[in-house]
Amino acid sequence: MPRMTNPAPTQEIADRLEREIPGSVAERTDQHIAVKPEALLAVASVLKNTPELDFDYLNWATAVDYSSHFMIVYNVVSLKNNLSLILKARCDNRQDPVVPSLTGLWKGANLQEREIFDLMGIRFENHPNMKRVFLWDGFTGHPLRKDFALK
Amino acid sequence: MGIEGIQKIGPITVSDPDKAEGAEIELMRRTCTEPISDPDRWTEEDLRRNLLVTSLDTVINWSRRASIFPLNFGLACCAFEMIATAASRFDISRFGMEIFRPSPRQADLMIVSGTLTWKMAPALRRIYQQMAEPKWVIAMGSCAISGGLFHNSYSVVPGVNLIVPVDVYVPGCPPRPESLLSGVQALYQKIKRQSIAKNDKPGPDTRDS
Amino acid sequence: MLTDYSYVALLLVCAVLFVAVVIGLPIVLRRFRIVPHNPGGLKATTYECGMVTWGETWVQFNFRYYFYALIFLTLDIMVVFLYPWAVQLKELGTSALLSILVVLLVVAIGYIYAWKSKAFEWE
Amino acid sequence: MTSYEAMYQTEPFLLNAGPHHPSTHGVFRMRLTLDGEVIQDVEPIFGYLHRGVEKLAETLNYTQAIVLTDRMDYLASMSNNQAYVLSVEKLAGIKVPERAEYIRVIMAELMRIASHLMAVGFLLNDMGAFMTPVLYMFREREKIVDLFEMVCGQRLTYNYMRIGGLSHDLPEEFIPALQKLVDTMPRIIDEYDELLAENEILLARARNVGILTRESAINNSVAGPVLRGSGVKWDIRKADPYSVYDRFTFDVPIGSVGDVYDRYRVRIQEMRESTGIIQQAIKALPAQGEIQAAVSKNLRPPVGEVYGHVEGPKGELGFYLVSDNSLHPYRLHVRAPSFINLGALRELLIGVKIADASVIFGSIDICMGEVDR
Repeated sequence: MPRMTNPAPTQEIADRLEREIPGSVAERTDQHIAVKPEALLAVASVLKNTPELDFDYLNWATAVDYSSHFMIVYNVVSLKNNLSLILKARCDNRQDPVVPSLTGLWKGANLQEREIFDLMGIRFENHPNMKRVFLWDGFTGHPLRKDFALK
Repeated sequence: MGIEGIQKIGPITVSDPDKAEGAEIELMRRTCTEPISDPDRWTEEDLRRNLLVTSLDTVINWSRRASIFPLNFGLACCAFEMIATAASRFDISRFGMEIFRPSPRQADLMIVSGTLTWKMAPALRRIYQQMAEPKWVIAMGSCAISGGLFHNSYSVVPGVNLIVPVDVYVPGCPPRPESLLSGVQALYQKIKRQSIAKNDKPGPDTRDS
Repeated sequence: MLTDYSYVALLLVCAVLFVAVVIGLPIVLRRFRIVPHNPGGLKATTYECGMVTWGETWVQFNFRYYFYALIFLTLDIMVVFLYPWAVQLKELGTSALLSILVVLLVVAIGYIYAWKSKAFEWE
Repeated sequence: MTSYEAMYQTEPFLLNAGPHHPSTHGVFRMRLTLDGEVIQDVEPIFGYLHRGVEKLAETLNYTQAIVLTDRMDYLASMSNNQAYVLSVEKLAGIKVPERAEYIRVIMAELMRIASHLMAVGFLLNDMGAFMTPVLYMFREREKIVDLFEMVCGQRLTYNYMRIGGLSHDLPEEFIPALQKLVDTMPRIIDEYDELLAENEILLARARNVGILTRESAINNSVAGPVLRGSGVKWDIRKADPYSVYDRFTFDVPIGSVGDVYDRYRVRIQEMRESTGIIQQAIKALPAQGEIQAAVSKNLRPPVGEVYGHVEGPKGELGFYLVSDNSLHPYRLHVRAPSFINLGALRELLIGVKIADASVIFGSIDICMGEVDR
């Protein structure tokens, strides 16, 4: 069978994360791992830097508005051992949602986090250039939120 | 940063370029809500034109329509149909439009091909006004005509004629190169009927901010 | 002898005529309002890809661009001297050859100096 | 620093390689801070074609959203269709009939050739070979576009694939025409390659220009020919074989240095590989068979989320779909390779001359409909 980007063994990774950063894993299914926002940076650096995990490629990052809370979704991939893991962080505060930025670990997150800020309104702290990426400066509101009416 | 470089946008003069651009876009979004009437007043009533004027008209109109330089104002998917029309199979240079000029100074016809967003609207109007008369506009594709598929999106201008006066509308998404060529033919008929006696400007300058 | 100059006169007339037509025609057409003419407004603003120009444009460039232009100038002026010399080479004989070599030597010294002071490196 | 340079201090000069610029392949704007000819700083500015596709998708049902995906990367509409339709099938657990899978592979590979033709053509256009290579590449692309028009009636936005299969079956004259095209294509690609590969102007303009090292390519999460040009062997068709790609044998070309020339060479080589895949697909195409699984028009996928991805011509094109068992997708996010590849642009352009900037930008090969969505 040719190598498949099989979803990473989340159980194994979740236990390892729990060992290294206690209390970081919020929820685990065999598709994704959800972590607490404040532990996101630590978890991400563990995923990236531990040699045998080696998630060195951030595939994409996006956010979903579940109208009671926001969910930031990252997909990190390990090119070497062809594993792909979906990492989630839940953010309950709707007035001023803030999540630590991962541009320190993966430069690819820069533009995608700016897009999330622009369309969803979630601010990323210590992001080098936290500005809107698509819409113009005077645009009020964030279009992809559920409460943003189209017309 | 030099001051004279800053364009005075209505009452607001802002140093930060992005804020200035944002202010201009918001200003346009509030003011440009009524479509500008298509500049074809000369086609309705027949004109009292003596022999000299008509012969001069035919010469001038023939020379204008025989060598129109289009401005490659490609925005989205229609841009590639426009380039395919300019390529060797559907050769637009059979109709005198040999080269697509990048700068508005050397262009007579602006083919707006693709979706016009509000962020691009000030640039479109500025480029239109920087073109020398006589100038014409073809709105190519349903996005340019009425916002098309993205009509009720928050960032799309529902129709280019809110910003610039449009002479010919070419429907389609994207319109086939043949329909763009038929649009060019329609423009020729329009230019043929222009007259210096009326002496109106084909493209009245739009609202200056 | 005089007829030789008639060609020059003819050329002069054609040139003046051409310039008069090329410059005069738009003015005449504009005066009879055959050609539309309305400058000003946004049309006079500089074209920068549809954006508003920003910041100073009279900035001080790096010196190497001027140096490059100066070197070109020296060699360009040389051509002005070389052409008449080259055309009359046979009649002038070797004395002219020596004098041109002296001139070329002087310019070559300046050229080598510029070369050594890294005028041609763009980095 | 020689003496005279230290003496004369220079001031930066702000220039907009703005939305309406011949070499920005659409409405992309770069605000350049220049010191003479050398670029000191680049600020890419997006959004001039932002049409809010992800917001509009939430108002359409699953079948209608296919139309939106056509207009995102309008140079590779078939790959967009396939990526979206693939992820919806994965979410709803729909099995696509065998013949439809093979036809999808043929269409996707034809689209890859057409998109790479455009990429190489406009790259050479930026390099100074004005319009000649582009017109040749357009001649080839017209042949491919004729095949698409034969199948689905449209030249650019095909709307050909449906959830669970295809909208139309192949007409009889499609396979002979495709066979003729695929037989002549390798010779044409070799002809272009001979014409260009040893051309010293192209070598001078492309060799060791805009080098993206392997580590910074991975760190910037670029994908597609840009990533493979930097020497990373990562192709979704091999890494995560979707559809029937595991039945074809093909090679994944990679570059060594990661400069403009390697990206150009990877694209030319990929065109040859794609013709090989189409040859194999024509042989293995089941003659008869269903082309559309039984899927209701107003599909309600189960609650849940899915990420389906495809190796598009520009890179990994993925759709992250969240569904709440209603007619409309709750959230649709597109992993747009052109947008993410532009993250590495600033790093590539600082310290480079303007003339090389448009060449490097052309070698990344973006499509604005996908960048701004």
